[in-house]
Amino acid sequence: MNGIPMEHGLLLSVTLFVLGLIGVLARRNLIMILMSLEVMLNATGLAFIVAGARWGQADGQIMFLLILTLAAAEVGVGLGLVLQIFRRFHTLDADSLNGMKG
Amino acid sequence: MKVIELLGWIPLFPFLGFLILVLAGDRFSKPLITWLGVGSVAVAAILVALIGAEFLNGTMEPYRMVLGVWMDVDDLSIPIGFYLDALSVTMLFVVTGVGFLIHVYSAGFMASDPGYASFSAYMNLFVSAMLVLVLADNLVLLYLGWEGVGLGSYLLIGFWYEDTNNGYAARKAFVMTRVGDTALLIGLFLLFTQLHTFDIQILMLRATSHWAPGALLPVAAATLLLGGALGKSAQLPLQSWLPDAMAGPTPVSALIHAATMVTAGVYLIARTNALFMMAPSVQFAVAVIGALTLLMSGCSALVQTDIKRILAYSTISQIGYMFLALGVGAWPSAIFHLLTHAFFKALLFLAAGAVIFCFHHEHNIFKMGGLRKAMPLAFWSFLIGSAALSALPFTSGFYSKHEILLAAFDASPGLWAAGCLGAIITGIYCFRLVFVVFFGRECPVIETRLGWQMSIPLVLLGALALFGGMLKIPLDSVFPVLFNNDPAFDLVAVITATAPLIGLSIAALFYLTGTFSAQRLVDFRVANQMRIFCFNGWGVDALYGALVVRPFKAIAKLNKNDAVDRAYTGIALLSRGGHLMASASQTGRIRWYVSSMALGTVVIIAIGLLS
Amino acid sequence: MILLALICVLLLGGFAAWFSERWSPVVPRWVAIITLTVEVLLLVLPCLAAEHAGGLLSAWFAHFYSPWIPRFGIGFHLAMDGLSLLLTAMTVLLGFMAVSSSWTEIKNRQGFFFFNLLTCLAGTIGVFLAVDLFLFFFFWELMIIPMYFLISIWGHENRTYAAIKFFIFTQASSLLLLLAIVILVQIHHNNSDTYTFDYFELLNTALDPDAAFWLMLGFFIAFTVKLPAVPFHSWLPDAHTQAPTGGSVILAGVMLKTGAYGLLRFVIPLFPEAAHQFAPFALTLGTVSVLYAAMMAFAQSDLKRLIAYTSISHMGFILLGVFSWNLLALQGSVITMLAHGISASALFMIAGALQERLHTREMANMGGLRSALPRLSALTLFFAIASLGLPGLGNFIGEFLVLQGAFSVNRVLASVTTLVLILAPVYALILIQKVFCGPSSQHSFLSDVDLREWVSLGLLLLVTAWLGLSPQAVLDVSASALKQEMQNSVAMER
Amino acid sequence: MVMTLFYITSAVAVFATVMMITRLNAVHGLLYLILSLLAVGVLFFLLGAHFAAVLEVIIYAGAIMVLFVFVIMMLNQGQKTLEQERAWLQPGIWIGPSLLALILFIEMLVIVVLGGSADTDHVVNAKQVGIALYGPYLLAVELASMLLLAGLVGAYHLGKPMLKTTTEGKS
Amino acid sequence: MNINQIIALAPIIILAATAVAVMLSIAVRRHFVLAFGIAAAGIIMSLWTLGIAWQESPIQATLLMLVDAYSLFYMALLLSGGLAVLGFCYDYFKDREGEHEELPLLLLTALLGGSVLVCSSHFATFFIGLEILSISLIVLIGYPLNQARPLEAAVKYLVLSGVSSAFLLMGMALIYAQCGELNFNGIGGYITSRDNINAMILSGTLLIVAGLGFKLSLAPFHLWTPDVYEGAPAPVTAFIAAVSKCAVFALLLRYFLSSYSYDYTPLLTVFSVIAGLSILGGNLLALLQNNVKRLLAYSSIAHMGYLLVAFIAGGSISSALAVESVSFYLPAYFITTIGAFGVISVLSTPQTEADDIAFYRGLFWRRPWLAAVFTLMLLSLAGIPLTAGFIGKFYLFTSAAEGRLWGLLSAIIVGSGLGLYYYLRIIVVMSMNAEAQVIKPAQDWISTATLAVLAGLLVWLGIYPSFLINVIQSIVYAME
Repeated sequence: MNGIPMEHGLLLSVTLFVLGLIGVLARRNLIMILMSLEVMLNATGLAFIVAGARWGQADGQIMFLLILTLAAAEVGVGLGLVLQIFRRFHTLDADSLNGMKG
Repeated sequence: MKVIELLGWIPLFPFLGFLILVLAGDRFSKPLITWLGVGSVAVAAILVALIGAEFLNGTMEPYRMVLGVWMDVDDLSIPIGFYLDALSVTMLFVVTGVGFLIHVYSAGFMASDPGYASFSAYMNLFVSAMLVLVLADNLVLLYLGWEGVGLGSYLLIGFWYEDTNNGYAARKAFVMTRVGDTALLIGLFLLFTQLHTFDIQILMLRATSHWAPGALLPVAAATLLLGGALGKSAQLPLQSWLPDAMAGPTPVSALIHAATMVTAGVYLIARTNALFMMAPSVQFAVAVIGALTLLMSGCSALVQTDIKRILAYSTISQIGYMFLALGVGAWPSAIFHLLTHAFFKALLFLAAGAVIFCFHHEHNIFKMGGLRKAMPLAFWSFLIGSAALSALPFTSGFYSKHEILLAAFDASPGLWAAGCLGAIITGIYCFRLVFVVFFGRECPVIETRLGWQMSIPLVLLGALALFGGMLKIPLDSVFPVLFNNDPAFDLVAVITATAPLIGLSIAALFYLTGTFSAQRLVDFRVANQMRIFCFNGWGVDALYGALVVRPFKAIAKLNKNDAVDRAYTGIALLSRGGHLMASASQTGRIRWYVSSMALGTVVIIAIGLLS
Repeated sequence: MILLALICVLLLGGFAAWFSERWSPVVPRWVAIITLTVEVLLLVLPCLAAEHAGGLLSAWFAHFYSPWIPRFGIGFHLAMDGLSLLLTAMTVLLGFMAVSSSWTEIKNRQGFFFFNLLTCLAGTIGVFLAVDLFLFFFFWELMIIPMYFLISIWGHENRTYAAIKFFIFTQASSLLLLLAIVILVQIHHNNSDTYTFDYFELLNTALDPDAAFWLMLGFFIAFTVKLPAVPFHSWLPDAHTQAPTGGSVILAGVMLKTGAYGLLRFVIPLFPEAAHQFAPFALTLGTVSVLYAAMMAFAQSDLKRLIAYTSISHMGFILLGVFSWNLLALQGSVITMLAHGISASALFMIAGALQERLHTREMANMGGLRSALPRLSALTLFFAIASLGLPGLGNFIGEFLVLQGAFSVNRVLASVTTLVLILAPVYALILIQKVFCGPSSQHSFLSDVDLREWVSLGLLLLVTAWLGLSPQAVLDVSASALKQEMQNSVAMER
Repeated sequence: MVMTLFYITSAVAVFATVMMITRLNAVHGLLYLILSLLAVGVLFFLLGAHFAAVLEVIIYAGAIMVLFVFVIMMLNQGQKTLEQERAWLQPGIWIGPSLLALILFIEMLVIVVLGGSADTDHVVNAKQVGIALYGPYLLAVELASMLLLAGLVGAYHLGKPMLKTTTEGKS
Repeated sequence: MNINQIIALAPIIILAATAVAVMLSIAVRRHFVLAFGIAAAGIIMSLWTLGIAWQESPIQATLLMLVDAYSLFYMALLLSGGLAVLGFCYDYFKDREGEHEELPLLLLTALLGGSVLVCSSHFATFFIGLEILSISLIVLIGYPLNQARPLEAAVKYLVLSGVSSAFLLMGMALIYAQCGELNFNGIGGYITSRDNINAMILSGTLLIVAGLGFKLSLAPFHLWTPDVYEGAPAPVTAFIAAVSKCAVFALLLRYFLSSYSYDYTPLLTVFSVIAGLSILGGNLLALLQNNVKRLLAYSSIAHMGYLLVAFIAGGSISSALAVESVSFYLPAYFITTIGAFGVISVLSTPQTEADDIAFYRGLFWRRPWLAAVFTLMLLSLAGIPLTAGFIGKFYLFTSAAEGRLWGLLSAIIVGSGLGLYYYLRIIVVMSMNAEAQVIKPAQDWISTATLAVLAGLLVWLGIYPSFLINVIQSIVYAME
């Protein structure tokens, strides 16, 4: 039906992955970090879909489903944590969370 | 049972005396201590007399007695064995005889000292060790005695331990002689490695049969043994401990540093004469060292003011004569001189001790004077001793020294000349001492009465010093007879005999009649510097200080905290630095942590792809 | 069984001492004494048995074997020959001394102290008896822990540093040992397809020269650190200085000997060719240790530190002796082990006695003690001259034999080593001088040696003199063992 | 046609993601993220994964993002936050992460290119997915439920209001 | 799914069911003891069913899971560890305010995740098990909501674990894209069928390694470790340090063995670098650390490095010995770590976490038994005889020497030398004299009993390791 080369799909996935990584590294706002993390996870999902499409198997999509589950669980827990953090520290600055070091 | 089988008891008695005294001495009363200390030596002396008589009257066959096994490993077998021949008999007489007299003397001299018990014990230890030394049939046992006398000497020099200087002198004596001992020990190793035995007689036989004369090995072995002898006998260049050793009580100086221990080196060389004859160059070196030493220390004795130091330098000088004798192959003469020297030097020391005793430990001769009348016994003893020492004709010293000098002339006129010069110098310092102390201005004497313990030995030794020259020791059975000369060279004999008289006259001109004044000589700058140079023992101590002692101390102090440890501290510091650096990476920041993960991933992928 | 009992009795005694603290702080020491007495009886028994069964002359006269970790062929294998008998006997003797010197010095937690002391002895005896390399290593490590506690709990002012340094040095080096053992076993496994850690099996492992060299080095470093030889010695002065007297006695008297024992028992028999190749270097190291440590000893002002450095110096002789590998040198090493163990322990006990009385180890603060402590000073003098190698005392026999043996192997090094005879009086007499001589000080109220000190030091004195005057008995006991070792490694001989 | 669509959508996804990570305002970022997710959903469709595409839109872009919206609104960050973000996002801060990411990207590029070329013209429809899901992957589904349970309980616990008496710990 | 498979999976099913049961019990009535009781009962039951599952093993339960002796062994380990941690948690939380009933539930799910991991033979279970574990752990770390540090730690763990999951998934995707298989054996088939090293598979595996490296806290993915260890409540730290790492490592080994990834030598190079860095870095970091929890965190980095050495050796020696070494080292490490953190947990009070080294001053004289147990644990970490750690180290040396990994061996030796220093420091501090401090009286019977059992095991394994060795050998035998 289509002729999208696998490597192009993978490259897109890698691009998104890397952009997500940049987001995690560069942003200090915890919510933005979580969002960037979602981008990374989503990118891996895309990679699985691309791979699944190459082999014509359902496994790729199932892996995507599992990633989706993970994303949901992680966002749930993560946002709960963000709320607690904001209540306690009154900031979302990831860098200010350095009470333990050394 | 023959008396000779009691040989093993000779060193044992003094040793038992030592043990008893050292273990329980401080609980005994003074007389008991005296009886134990003197008695044990006396028993030994009696045994020596009996055995000696039996031996000398017998066939004079060397007698060997093995008491037990000391060590027996592999091919190394060291028995506790004693060997009796004319040489050891002579030495036994000296050690026990003179030792006994000095013991008696010290019973008076040291009676009031609180440490009398330990003093007696140490003396006994010394005598016992010396007896082992002379009786040993193998070199290791000899070394045991050798070190034992060193220990005894250390203990006795430092006997008055409250004065730090005495401790220093004692340590100096021990360490310096140890330098020689070390050479001796290495020599022992060399001998055993090559000849596979320590037994002296077998060793000498094997040395002559296995080695060629003048070859490297005998030369090396003889050199090493010589090193040991130099240390113990205070010969150049290891002589400087002896004057300092005078810090000990005077009987100690008499016994150890005049009569017995310092002659151990002579005994060793005489004992191993076969080896030295295999190494003519070394033997010649012995003679040269003897000659040099006798001159140098004679000069030093000239300028000393401490009565005991004068005698100490004279001892060095006299042993120099013995070395000279050994070096020229006049073995019996060396031992003969050893014998007579033991008499007159012990006598001199004991007389000096009496003087010092009476002056309450005053040593400076220029603070004495005119003692001739106050202390006749001391004066006569001193006079006889000095005469013998400077070898005035018909004293004991004359016979022995005369033989040596004639033999030296045989070997080399140069050596003979040195010996004669030495004899002149000896005459000067001997009589300088006599004239200064016993003639001239009379000094107030504090205490002149000598107990019988001190008088009797003086008398007996005086007799020996005077007539000891008549003793004929049958040493020919021990030593190879090399030359057999009647005094053919009359001129030489005359010069040799008159040399001490010249010295005597010079001393008289300076110190008795006052014709010349030493003070005036000192006014010359060169002369004064020479005086100081000689006074300090030719700067040997200073040289050692600069070359060895001070560098060693400096390095030791510098390295007190151990440079090697610093290396480990370095490792510790390195780890600490690593820790601090690594710790700095733990910033506590999430984004930094993510970066490290990302970086790590990048790196491991790179490694994976590139490898 | 007796061999096992030798170890177990000490361990049980240790626990008993620990628990007996509940009743009274005095009980643990008596428990320790009783334990050691039992130990003596146990030690006499195998001798008698051996006498009965063919004499001490057969090389190995007692065995105990029980499988332990069959997966790797590891067995609980103990055996005793003359060498281990001598060292075990010395361990027990010095155990008494350690207890004696801790009698009044240890004032808190006596139970735990004696527990550590006895377990330390148990570990050491285990080391001397184990003939399974794994078991050997097990005990090797085991003896360190109680010693570590002895130093770190009951030590002096700088104990933490010293204890940690001691532990790290010995442990880090023993890792090399473990590694070498493992590799050796693997090579044996590759050759014969069986895993075994048994000493007797491994003796005949065929090794290629390179491997043998590196393995030998692993063993060598571990043992020379323990010995210790320069440059691995720097833990020892600290450990000795800071340890309580009992600890110093064990450390100097017994524990250092484990290193020497290891060299003798394992390094050369297992790797004769490599050891031969390595011998010049090892001999040099021995010489350097002897001289360097003697010089260091002279520089010290702390009494225990001085004695510690003399230990290093004496241990250098053992290195020299072992790597000379002839019967003379080996016998010399054995005697040195015993004689040094005794004289150094005695000196440490004296240092402890002085410290107990004066509360200082600094020699500058002493001086003139001879009038106050005449007996102690006489005893010190005796052990000082023993340690400077005076003939007639034990140390001389050892050093003499070592040097004589070494001389036939390497003249230059042996001669250079002999120079220590000059340095030894320098440090030994300065000790006497600084502590006992000089003007009488204000310490006149000090009490001289009491009965306990008399008995223990007197015993050591007798042993030292006996070793020096009649070493033949000891030489006979060790001879067969040493000959056995030499047969196992003919290649080491030239 | 499909190819063209693919590239255009890809461009949209990349653009949206770039915008998302650079927005100062979290809500703007979130909107871009949704855009990106939608674009990826389209890509899924193009790749023949219709079921996944639907889930992407409904769950990812729908449900999960709503959570973010909730939280952002709960925290109610205003103008102050914007300024803070501006202060945080100095241009320099991008350099390091971008470099790192660039290297990673290049590495991945190499890897993907080295992996060789392959086509992806397989449609895997929902039925196939369903069969696989409840066949061989049954356990995975069950485990996913446990994952969600853990997430649920966790979110519930973490969402609890703070206790009144708080101890600050030691920091 | 047939009945045999279900029986084989019974332990896991029971864990899941217990989790649900706890949830239901919470829904009905919040009761601290009840919740813990149910959880404990569930774990014990699960442990008991391991025996039943053993009869069915080895069995492939669908494509996703493989229940064999190996996985059952590790499951038993994890479950026992979980039980111990549950005990510590009980004492740790019983006096604290707040609602703690979710805690056993989350512990159960975490254990479930771990059990799935050790059974997994497929990327799906690999991934999902890991995530169940991670999500549970995030919440467990941040569980005490009234303190700052746990929250901070939880956030750190959340973000980093998210990133690492992303790496992991990317790696899996790459592998899948290349070989079309998600099953370990399938991947192994692909790898063995081709001679050349495939870049995509290699990099995929490397990304997986990065993801797992985070979980195992291997350098350079280790930076989170000390912070999380410090922040998390002590029992939870024990869980992270022991259970989670053990499960992940078991999985890593299983994956490498069944997918024949050992054939990819560049991987071993990478592992060597990681191992060396971890050993040196971990030990250096711990060197002067004054916080005991952080110190143990750093030491765990080093220990994972050691373990990795045995793992790397698997590339050149018989896999049997490598598995044996790892399988001995892990239980030894497991007991030790749980014990050490158990002691910290027992000493902690609701007011203070016992993590400052000053707190341990004189512990020997205040709480001798506790101090003795802690000393034992530290000695075991240092690898001193009489403890299981020594036998573990012995195994390590054996396999590394057999594999001729000289470089890594020297790293181990250097690292151990450094390690001794900081372990000893704690022991020294404990043996120092200290004025009596007011401390929590010993009333934590469950924890105390657990510690006693752990210490006993440690010594037993140290003196008589043959038992465990035999068990492990039978496992290895069963695997082949």
